[in-house]
Amino acid sequence: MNAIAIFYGRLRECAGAERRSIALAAPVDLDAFRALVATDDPDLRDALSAPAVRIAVNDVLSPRGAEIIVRPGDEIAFMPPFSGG
Amino acid sequence: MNAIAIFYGRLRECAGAERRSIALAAPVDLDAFRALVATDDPDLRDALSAPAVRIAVNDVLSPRGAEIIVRPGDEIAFMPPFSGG
Amino acid sequence: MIRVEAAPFDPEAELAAFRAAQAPAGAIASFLGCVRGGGTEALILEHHPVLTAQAIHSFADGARQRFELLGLLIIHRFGRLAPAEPIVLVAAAALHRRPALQAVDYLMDLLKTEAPFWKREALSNEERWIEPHQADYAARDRWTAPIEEKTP
Amino acid sequence: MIRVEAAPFDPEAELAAFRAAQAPAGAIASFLGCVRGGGTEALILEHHPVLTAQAIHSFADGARQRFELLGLLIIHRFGRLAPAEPIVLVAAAALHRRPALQAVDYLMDLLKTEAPFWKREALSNEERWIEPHQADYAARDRWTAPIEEKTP
Repeated sequence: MNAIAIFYGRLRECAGAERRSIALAAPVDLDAFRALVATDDPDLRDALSAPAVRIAVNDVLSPRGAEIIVRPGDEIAFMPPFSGG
Repeated sequence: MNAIAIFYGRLRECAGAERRSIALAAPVDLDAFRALVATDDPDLRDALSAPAVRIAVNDVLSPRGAEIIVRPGDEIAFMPPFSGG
Repeated sequence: MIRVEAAPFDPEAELAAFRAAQAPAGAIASFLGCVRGGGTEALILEHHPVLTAQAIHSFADGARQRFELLGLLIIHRFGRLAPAEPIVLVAAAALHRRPALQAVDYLMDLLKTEAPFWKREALSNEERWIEPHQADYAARDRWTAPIEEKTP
Repeated sequence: MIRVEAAPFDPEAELAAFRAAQAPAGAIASFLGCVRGGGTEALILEHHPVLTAQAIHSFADGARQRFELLGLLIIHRFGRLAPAEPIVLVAAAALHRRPALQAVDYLMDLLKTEAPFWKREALSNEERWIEPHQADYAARDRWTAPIEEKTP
């Protein structure tokens, strides 16, 4: 089964795509998921790991610093700093 | 010659008139002028003497607490607390 | 632009004209004060024929000194106003939001306490003079610190 | 009323409708943010299809808790906007001016830093992502004190 990484804002530019589908057999933590998402792309991995990046799991915003487990079937949004108004 | 006292807001109600013309032969200080304006009307005299009352001499606002001399020909505006907006 | 006038005004039309008169400004803050309902039959505003406009011009100068503004609009009525009628409109245009918002806040505090207006409320069976509250003077006094407010 | 939408809006028409929908409110504060001129060809705003509207609703709830409000209007666009086009309109109605002004100030600080939007500026020869400045975060942090702001 897969989990989906969705990229917003300049992270989409870093990833060169709006989303990536990642084969996932079992739950992994966020670090491990980022490694799978950014295989062979250390710049993207760094960008996804920046402390300012907010994460949403299945359209629910995770609190800053929360421990996140990614399960098969999840959609994980990577969101750079918000900037409305 | 005369000096004119002009009353604004509720001071006009206290005075029962928009203005009073006061015969004045020589300059007097504000206290003396108030006494002339409010002859036989201690309520009006108190109202004119309240610290919140602002004074304008010939359409120039006097700074709070300034010493004011009233000269024959002057127009002295008595203004209760401002309340715009 | 500063106007002290007896005639009613259309606040949204004024805001549209104000916005159109700016180069693309980024930020426009505004405040509109209207006569409240709830028992008031009318609000009667007196002004001073010379000092009122003078005072408002000096507040506008103060706002331009304190805040980086691109444009300023102040309209204040006098006379007899019915419930819901606009009394005062202040709008400030700036490149950024904070100076625009602060300028409006500043100008309203001064208009409330330092502009020579006197107002009374006509209720069904009496008239009542309205004076600023302590909170209004306290709000004004927030601005008496030395000028150092120019925010980016 | 809260709207997150791609279509352009007419800010003064929205303000007129908002004012008409209030009982005579006394005080209406507003803020309008527009695309600045000066080299920008367009501002491109992305949003999150679920989280953006959710976040703005939660800001509105926070504003209603903090300030005595009678009504609230928030409109925020996404998509590609030309110079001078309105991006965001916030308006707050209240009995008194300070809660109305503070609510607008509060909501703009949160929209700038906590609403899931991402924006980039298209210049003549490049595109540039825009993120909040330190001053925006500092402005937001003014509101993190415990809620005790209900002013008369």
